[in-house]
Amino acid sequence: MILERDGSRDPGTIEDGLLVVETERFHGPLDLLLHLIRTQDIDIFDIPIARITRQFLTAIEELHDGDVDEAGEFLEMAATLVRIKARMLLPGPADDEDHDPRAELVRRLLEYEQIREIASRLRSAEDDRGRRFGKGFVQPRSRPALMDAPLTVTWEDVFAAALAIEAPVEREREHRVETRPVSMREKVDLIVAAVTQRRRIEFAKLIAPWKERIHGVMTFLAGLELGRRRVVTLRQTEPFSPLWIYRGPNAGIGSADPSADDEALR
Amino acid sequence: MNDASIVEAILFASDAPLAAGDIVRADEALDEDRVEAALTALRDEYDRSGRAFELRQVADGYQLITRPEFAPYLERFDTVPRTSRLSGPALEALAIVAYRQPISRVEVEYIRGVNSTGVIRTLLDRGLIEAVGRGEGVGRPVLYGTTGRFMEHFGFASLDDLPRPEELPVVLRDGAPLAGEADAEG
Amino acid sequence: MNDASIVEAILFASDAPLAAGDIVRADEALDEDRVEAALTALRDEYDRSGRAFELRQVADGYQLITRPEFAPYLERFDTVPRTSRLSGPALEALAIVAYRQPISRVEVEYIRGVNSTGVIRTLLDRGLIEAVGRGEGVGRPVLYGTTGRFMEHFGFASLDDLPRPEELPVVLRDGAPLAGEADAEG
Repeated sequence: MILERDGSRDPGTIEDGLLVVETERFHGPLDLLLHLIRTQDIDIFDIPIARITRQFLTAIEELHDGDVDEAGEFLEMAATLVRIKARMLLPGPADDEDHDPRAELVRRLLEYEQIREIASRLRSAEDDRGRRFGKGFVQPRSRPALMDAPLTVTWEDVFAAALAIEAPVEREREHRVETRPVSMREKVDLIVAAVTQRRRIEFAKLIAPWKERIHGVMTFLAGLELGRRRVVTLRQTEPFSPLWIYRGPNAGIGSADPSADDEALR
Repeated sequence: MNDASIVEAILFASDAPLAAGDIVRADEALDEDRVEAALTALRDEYDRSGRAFELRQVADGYQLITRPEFAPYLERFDTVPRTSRLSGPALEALAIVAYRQPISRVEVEYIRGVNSTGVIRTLLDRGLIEAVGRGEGVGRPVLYGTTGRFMEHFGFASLDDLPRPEELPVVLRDGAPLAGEADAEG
Repeated sequence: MNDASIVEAILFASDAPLAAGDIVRADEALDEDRVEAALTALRDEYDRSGRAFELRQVADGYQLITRPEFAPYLERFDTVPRTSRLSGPALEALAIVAYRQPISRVEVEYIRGVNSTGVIRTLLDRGLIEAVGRGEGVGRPVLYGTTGRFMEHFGFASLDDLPRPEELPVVLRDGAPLAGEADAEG
């Protein structure tokens, strides 16, 4: 998933008005978001969240073979974008200049962009340094009598080193977890089928059969999209209480035309 | 045996940069001023006599190092050891540690937006960063900072050689360099 | 770029002796005669200008090496370590030995995920750890533990005094299984 960015290739191409992005070329969700913003000359202080979210989701839908952890980071960002989008649609006391729901994201993007710039400066410094070579052969010397040498190490130093040690099993787990790709489409069908059968269903039930987070996020995103199209209605009485999905006023409309669905889901 | 010859012998036989304070240990007669004078004399002499190597200051030490114009010849030899380049993600994490040190892994991950356990491990193994203390808060996370090896890897004589945030094309709206308020809760 | 400079750069940066036949590879324009001429010129120049190093011919070829009369300075120099601190990797290895003793090198390597021969050597040289016995299994590996000097330096009366064991990562806790044992010794 994390491959070298290669400056000589343009990682995104415009096709049929949609931005097609190979997510493998990006170091993470921030990298991808920045790319979408910068290649389209978007004002970073006034990001069209709906458009960017759509493009971002399109890009990560192509995330089929990535490992789950990596996909999770992109999906987490997708959820953040959707949350911002939702918050911008809601009128409320928080909806003013100082509380632009996009502010924290913009701050992170700019900070990340700056880091990326610094990293590229470091790369040039590394290249310059790489053209200079130190002494190759060094004469063998007698071992220093370290036993008599002063030692200023404190126990805090040693203890800090102890705390930094990570469990070796984590590092050993190099095998990749193969997961079946999870598409929004399949989650849309799942939700539509469920509310057609019984008017309402609890969100938790829909995701219960899978333990991978990606199913939860994709189901949630599918629910939001269907909610936007009023195929379903989402209800939650209070924060953290169960989320219910109800059959909506537009249920049955549009799902008859799969191509329209695909279009809407891009 | 003059000072410059002794200093030259020591730099020549060392595989790592040495500070003037280290070099004085070679002989009781030496002190840091004399070592500094010898270093200056050597630097001038290498430049004047067209040596293929030069005396370079790195971090708080000195080392002999070939001049860059010889790189095309040297790259043809297997017996000339080369340092490997860092991956893009590792450079990104290293840039964050360099500018925000001391910083925890979780903070690095928040800024990058991705898990950074692997790259931090790589940077530690290569001696480019080290644990420098522990932070406040839950779990008292280990904080990392850059090392002398970091300076050497990039050929920096001091931290002032790092590009300054204000000279970068990208700045935050209020011009604040890398605001430190990032909460690391992700 | 004259021949002598190129040859000097290569001999300086190479970690093994090179024959004239090897050195010609540096540039298509070179041939063995020109390399030999450059070598002679360098040898004379080093002698005349009183360099602390010389061009020496050994069995496999040519090498730059400090002149024997500087050996006393280098030796003196060698007896004094460059730093009174321990490197990050050495601290890590010391922490592992302290909490998991007696422990073999292979087990330390399993926990750290990297080769630890060098750091264990350093800790032995520093007198902070010592061989305390031999383990079971293939090769009956040497087991290491901390020394009296270690206790004295950090001010512990007994190993039970090692502070805050409850904060340690699981792998360092007393009795936590060292899963590496089977692999390492099998």
